[in-house]
Amino acid sequence: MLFDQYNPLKKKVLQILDNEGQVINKTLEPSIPDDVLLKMYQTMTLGRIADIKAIQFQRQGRMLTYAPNMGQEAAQIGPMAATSDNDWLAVSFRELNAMLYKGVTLEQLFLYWYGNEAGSKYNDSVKVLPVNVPIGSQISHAAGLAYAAKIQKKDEVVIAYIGDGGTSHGEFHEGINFGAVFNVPMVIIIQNNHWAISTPRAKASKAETLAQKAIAYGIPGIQVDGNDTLAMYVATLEAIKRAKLGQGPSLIEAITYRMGPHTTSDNPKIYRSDEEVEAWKEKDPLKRFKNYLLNKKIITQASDDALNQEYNQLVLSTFKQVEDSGLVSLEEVFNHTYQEMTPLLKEQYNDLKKYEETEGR
Amino acid sequence: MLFDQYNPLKKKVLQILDNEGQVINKTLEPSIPDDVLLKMYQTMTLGRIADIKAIQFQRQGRMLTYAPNMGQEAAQIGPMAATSDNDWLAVSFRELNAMLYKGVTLEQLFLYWYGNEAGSKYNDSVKVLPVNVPIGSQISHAAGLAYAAKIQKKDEVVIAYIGDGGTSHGEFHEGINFGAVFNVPMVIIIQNNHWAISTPRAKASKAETLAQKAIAYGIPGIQVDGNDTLAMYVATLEAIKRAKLGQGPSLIEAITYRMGPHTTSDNPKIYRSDEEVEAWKEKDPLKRFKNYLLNKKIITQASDDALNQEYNQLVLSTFKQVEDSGLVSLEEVFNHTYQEMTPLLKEQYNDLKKYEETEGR
Amino acid sequence: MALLNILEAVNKALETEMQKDPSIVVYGEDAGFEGGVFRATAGLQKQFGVDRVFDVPIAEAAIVGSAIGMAINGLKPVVEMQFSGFMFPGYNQIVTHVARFRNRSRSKYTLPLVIRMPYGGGVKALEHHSESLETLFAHIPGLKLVIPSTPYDTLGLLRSAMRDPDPVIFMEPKRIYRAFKQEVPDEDYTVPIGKAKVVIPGKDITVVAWGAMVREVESALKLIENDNISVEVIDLRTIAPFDRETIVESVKKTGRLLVVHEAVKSFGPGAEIVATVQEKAFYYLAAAPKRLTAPDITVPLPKGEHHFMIDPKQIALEIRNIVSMKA
Amino acid sequence: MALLNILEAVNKALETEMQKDPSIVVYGEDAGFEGGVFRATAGLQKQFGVDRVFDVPIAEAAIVGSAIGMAINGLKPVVEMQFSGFMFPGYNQIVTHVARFRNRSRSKYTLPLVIRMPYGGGVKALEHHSESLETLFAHIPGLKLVIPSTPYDTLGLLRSAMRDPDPVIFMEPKRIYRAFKQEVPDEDYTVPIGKAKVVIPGKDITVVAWGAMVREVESALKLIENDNISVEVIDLRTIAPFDRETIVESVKKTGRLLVVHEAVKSFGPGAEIVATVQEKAFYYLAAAPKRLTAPDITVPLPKGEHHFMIDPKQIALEIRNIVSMKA
Ligand SMILES: Cc1ncc(C[n+]2csc(CCOP(=O)(O)OP(=O)(O)O)c2C)c(N)n1
Ligand SMILES: Cc1ncc(C[n+]2csc(CCOP(=O)(O)OP(=O)(O)O)c2C)c(N)n1
Ligand SMILES: [Mg+2]
Ligand SMILES: [Mg+2]
Repeated sequence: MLFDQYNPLKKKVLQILDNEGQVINKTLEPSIPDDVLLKMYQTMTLGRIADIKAIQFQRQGRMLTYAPNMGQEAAQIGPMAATSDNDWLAVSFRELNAMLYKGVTLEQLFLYWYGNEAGSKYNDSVKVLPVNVPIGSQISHAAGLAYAAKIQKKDEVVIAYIGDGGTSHGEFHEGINFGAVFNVPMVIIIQNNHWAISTPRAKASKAETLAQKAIAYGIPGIQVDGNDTLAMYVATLEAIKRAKLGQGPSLIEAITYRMGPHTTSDNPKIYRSDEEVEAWKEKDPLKRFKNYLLNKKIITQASDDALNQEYNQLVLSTFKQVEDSGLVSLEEVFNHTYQEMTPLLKEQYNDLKKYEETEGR
Repeated sequence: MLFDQYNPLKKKVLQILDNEGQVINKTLEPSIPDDVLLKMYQTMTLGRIADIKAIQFQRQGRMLTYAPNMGQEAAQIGPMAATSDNDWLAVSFRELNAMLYKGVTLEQLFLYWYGNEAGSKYNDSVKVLPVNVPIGSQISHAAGLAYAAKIQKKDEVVIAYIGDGGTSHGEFHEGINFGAVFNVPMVIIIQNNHWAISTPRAKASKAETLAQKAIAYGIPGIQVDGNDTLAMYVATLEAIKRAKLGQGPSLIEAITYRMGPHTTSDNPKIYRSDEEVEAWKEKDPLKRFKNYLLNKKIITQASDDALNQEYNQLVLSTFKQVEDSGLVSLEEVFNHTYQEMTPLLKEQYNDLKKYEETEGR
Repeated sequence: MALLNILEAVNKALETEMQKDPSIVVYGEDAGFEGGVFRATAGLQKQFGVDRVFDVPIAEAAIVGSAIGMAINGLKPVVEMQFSGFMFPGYNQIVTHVARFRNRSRSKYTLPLVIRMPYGGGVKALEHHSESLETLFAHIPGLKLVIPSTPYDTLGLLRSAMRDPDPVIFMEPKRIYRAFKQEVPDEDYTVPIGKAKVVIPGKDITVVAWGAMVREVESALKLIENDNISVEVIDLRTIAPFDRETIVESVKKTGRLLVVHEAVKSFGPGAEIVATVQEKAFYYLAAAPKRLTAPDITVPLPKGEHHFMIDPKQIALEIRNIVSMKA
Repeated sequence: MALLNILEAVNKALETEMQKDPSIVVYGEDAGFEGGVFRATAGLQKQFGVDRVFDVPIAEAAIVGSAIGMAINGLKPVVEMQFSGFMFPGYNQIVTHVARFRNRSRSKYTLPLVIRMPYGGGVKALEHHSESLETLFAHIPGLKLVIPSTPYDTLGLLRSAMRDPDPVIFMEPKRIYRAFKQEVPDEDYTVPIGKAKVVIPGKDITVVAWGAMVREVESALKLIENDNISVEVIDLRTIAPFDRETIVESVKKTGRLLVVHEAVKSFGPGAEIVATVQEKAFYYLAAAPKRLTAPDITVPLPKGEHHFMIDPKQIALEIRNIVSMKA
């Protein structure tokens, strides 16, 4: 059991791939089917390109705020590959890669960050909760999803994400404790990317690891190299197994790094050094996973070049489409407060409609 | 260091006195001056009598709601005896004994439970926060008091109490984490009395001990026999020492039991067995401490009888006084919303005054 | 027919709906084994099992947050806040999520859930056990807020709340939980959300109240029996979205309005009713619409609470005052 | 004299008060090292050290709760909620403690503290970054609520807030943080809490606004320059306790009232102002007092936000409408 072997009090960090993508822990190397490995890599690649472009679009004044994922792809794709279609995903707000993997479309994601609620209306079969801005509050949603799965005997596990900063929040505590008390099928993944906007990890907690917070809830915890896709995969797989066996939640701390700014409104140069950022470039999760797949001959440099070109185009055309979608209609803005508009809302809607028709807006 | 020796993961519980008040851990027996031992015992005795009488008064329809302390005296008096006059106390709502020890008068306590805010206007020198009803919210008050002490270089430590049920609350998490991050001089004492109204300790957390929650905050924790006044004393003393050395907060789990109902509105027979209650009678903290003092010849059975008689009278006369205090005036009810009444409040006050004068109330 | 008080009506609504709808789950602090500190959920765990009726850790944010997850994943949670004064830790979830999931996801995720809570003063309780917090829910788009004043309405409205496709806050006037009994039909019935009830028709003045205040108004009428004032009493029943039509029509008829509520005055629920009425019926007003409310202070502890509570004599005086004003 | 925008005025108020009063501490999420996401606290940590200006864990309840403890133990905390939409987790502490410690302890423990937060829409932000939550503070006895609309008032009011013996919620209209600059005196001055300001005197209609809406009203006046309507514009500045006298006197003079606010309408701040005016000036009213507010929906994301925001043309239309009504 990995969670025993890597009990957070032992101060060990689970790692399988080194910085060059060589397997350094052969016994733990998972046997993932080639097509899954490929999907993982493709999603990471798409995520990376989308991320870089989104920042560019924003700099060009075409995109609104955006919260970059760069550097955190492994912490998202490894776990998602360990899930099945039945499983739920409750995100925070920096999980573009995970959402893509679970079936949210790039168009929807761009539409959301472009400032349109329609971007959170995922396709019917997609079991992902919308981007969750109030820090920590998604954890109890996950616990509730998982409770419902449990008592309805659905074969579902819920994966919930949170940041290092988010672990300080009361909502984190209550949600995870609730899930633990009811032994629900849930896996909580902390993306410890070392920063909460400008606030360093040290200000989130005096605890040496965030994984050891598991002990407070009587559940297993583990620290994982969050830039190692395979390590994240195996840790999550074991947590999911535990959940399916009725053993309750597990906590995974993914040690990773936010390579970009907090959001496009943030200037990280104010609070962190270039050296720190440079050092983390060595551990780039995409490079590591790419090398692994090159070594396994699942991809080639040529296939990768083609993929990159294809995705570059895809990202550009998708964003163009989103940009062309324009403004949200008055009706859409009023239509989803309740199933039916109340008489008062109807009145307000009609008044505004009349005003906008005659006076424009 | 006790906190190392009794690290909660070792599953040991600190105990010095056995159920009969015999010292079973000679090396840890503290040397408390006789007058302090006596004050401790007297306060416990007064607390016990006040408690029993308060319930009687309530049954007679003379007292409002009251939250009994019986069985938890050691968990309150041990720690308070370890504090100095400088130190602060932030209570929950079941700490009558601790409050008495720190200088809140019995009259004030009765007045509070009798339904009069004046009962929370403690004497100037008393450094105790008022009864705090919203579960868990006192912990961050304590952290703030301690932060202020720290940066103003005051020689103060803050003791905060919470119940087992309260540890589930987000407010507990945030307050303790805040204190830990800033390394403030604070000691958090969980009175694990096994019940939160009708909800058993098991529903508060899946963790085997509540003391191990300390690990989540990177601070030391310890499980203590909460019905053992000496054990509670030495654990708190060490925590206070750590705090004064700038080593930050500590967490103490006092294993104890609520012998009475949750409050006078509660009927515990609905949710717990008589056997459970009976078993805990064996561990009565007052009996244990009394025997210890008898053995040490600090009290005699005769002196104790006299004390009991005196306190019986005191409690009766104090309550009588409180009862005679009657209703709160309109002015008092309006006078403390702001330092000065706003014009609107003045208007509302005058209107009501006129109404009450002409129509009575 | 069964003779029930409000508390029993709550219990019966839960019981009968749970029998019909297996997706309903009921939980809250002490709401499971012992059936709640007021016993509103008594007997349900025995009947429906611990999976559907259960105690939870003391954690209001998690109570509300988990209900959101459950509602999304096929259940219909009816959760209890032990007292409305303790809902604040869950208020973040209520405002930022309960009220918004439908809109945020453009109706992909909807939240059929109910949050019950006893509220109001006059029960000689500790601090935080007596507040009237209607405004804090009524002001939030996406929430509905229902407050019954009789056993019949409690049963019918709580059923409607449970059948509503959107989240409903259900505040229960605990002061009259056991104050009186009423015959209620055995067969299934509902009372619609969003409809006020004209309790007593009249033509000189409209008095709007809800919860425990409805009875206080009724008591006040006895004090002015011989005054020859015809009072129309309206029980609002749904605070949000409230039944503007019934109230505005009534005031158009009477020309006078008094709103009576337990909440403090400033920025309270009465202000909205008064503002709406003068927007919609300004030219019909014979006197300034008035509010009789608690003063703008924290609810006093019991020994001072009488200064805070509204009594029938005050209501009677206020009615006389307003009616005496020349048109 | 210095030429400052509102953000700079906030910063200057903090700086000058901290220089005078060593008990002031300033903290919040990212408020220390980088000086806040809006840079309202920029430079303060450098000047006053990490003990007095610091970053904290993401935990709004602890931010507010610790401020309570500090205020009781000799400090004067000025804390920042990063956005008003994220104050909800701290709302429990605000309502159950900040507003109540004085009363609860019969003035043994008082809380001289300030809770600052940027609020309001129109900045094309993510969800929860645009709400206007005045009501949620104004309705709570024991709190004061201040909202400035100019750099001069910001500096003067924030100083008053820091010198107030009681807790003050200080909401900052972030939309106009950098919208314009104003000369402010170098010497110490304050603007009193509880006093509204007649920005433009007039005699046909009273328009009450605050925060970013004051400028929108001013823009509206330009659109009706040639309409020969004399508008009295009042900047409320303190929402609670608000300056009833100035408003009521104004409406007694003009006979007409329009309240403009960014908050949603129902049970919103405008209702109280309307209700108060008609209670106090009913016989002076020439037309029904009106509210121009956001509709009762969740603030839309940026691509739909224009439907939600109030624009000067709407205000102009509404003024014309009200004035055109026969007395
Ligand atoms: C309750 C709440 N408070 C404050 C914020 C503002 N905020 C947005 S992101 C963020 C930092 C989050 O840090 P972390 O949890 O480490 O996640 P990361 O941004 O690193 O992914 C803050 C404070 C918020 N969204 N919600
Ligand atoms: C935030 C909040 N939620 C609910 C309550 C109601 N309540 C009062 S005491 C209590 C149980 C507390 O249990 P525990 O923390 O174990 O303390 P004990 O009563 O055993 O001393 C509850 C739920 C409250 N006071 N505050
Ligand atoms: Mg982070
Ligand atoms: Mg307990």
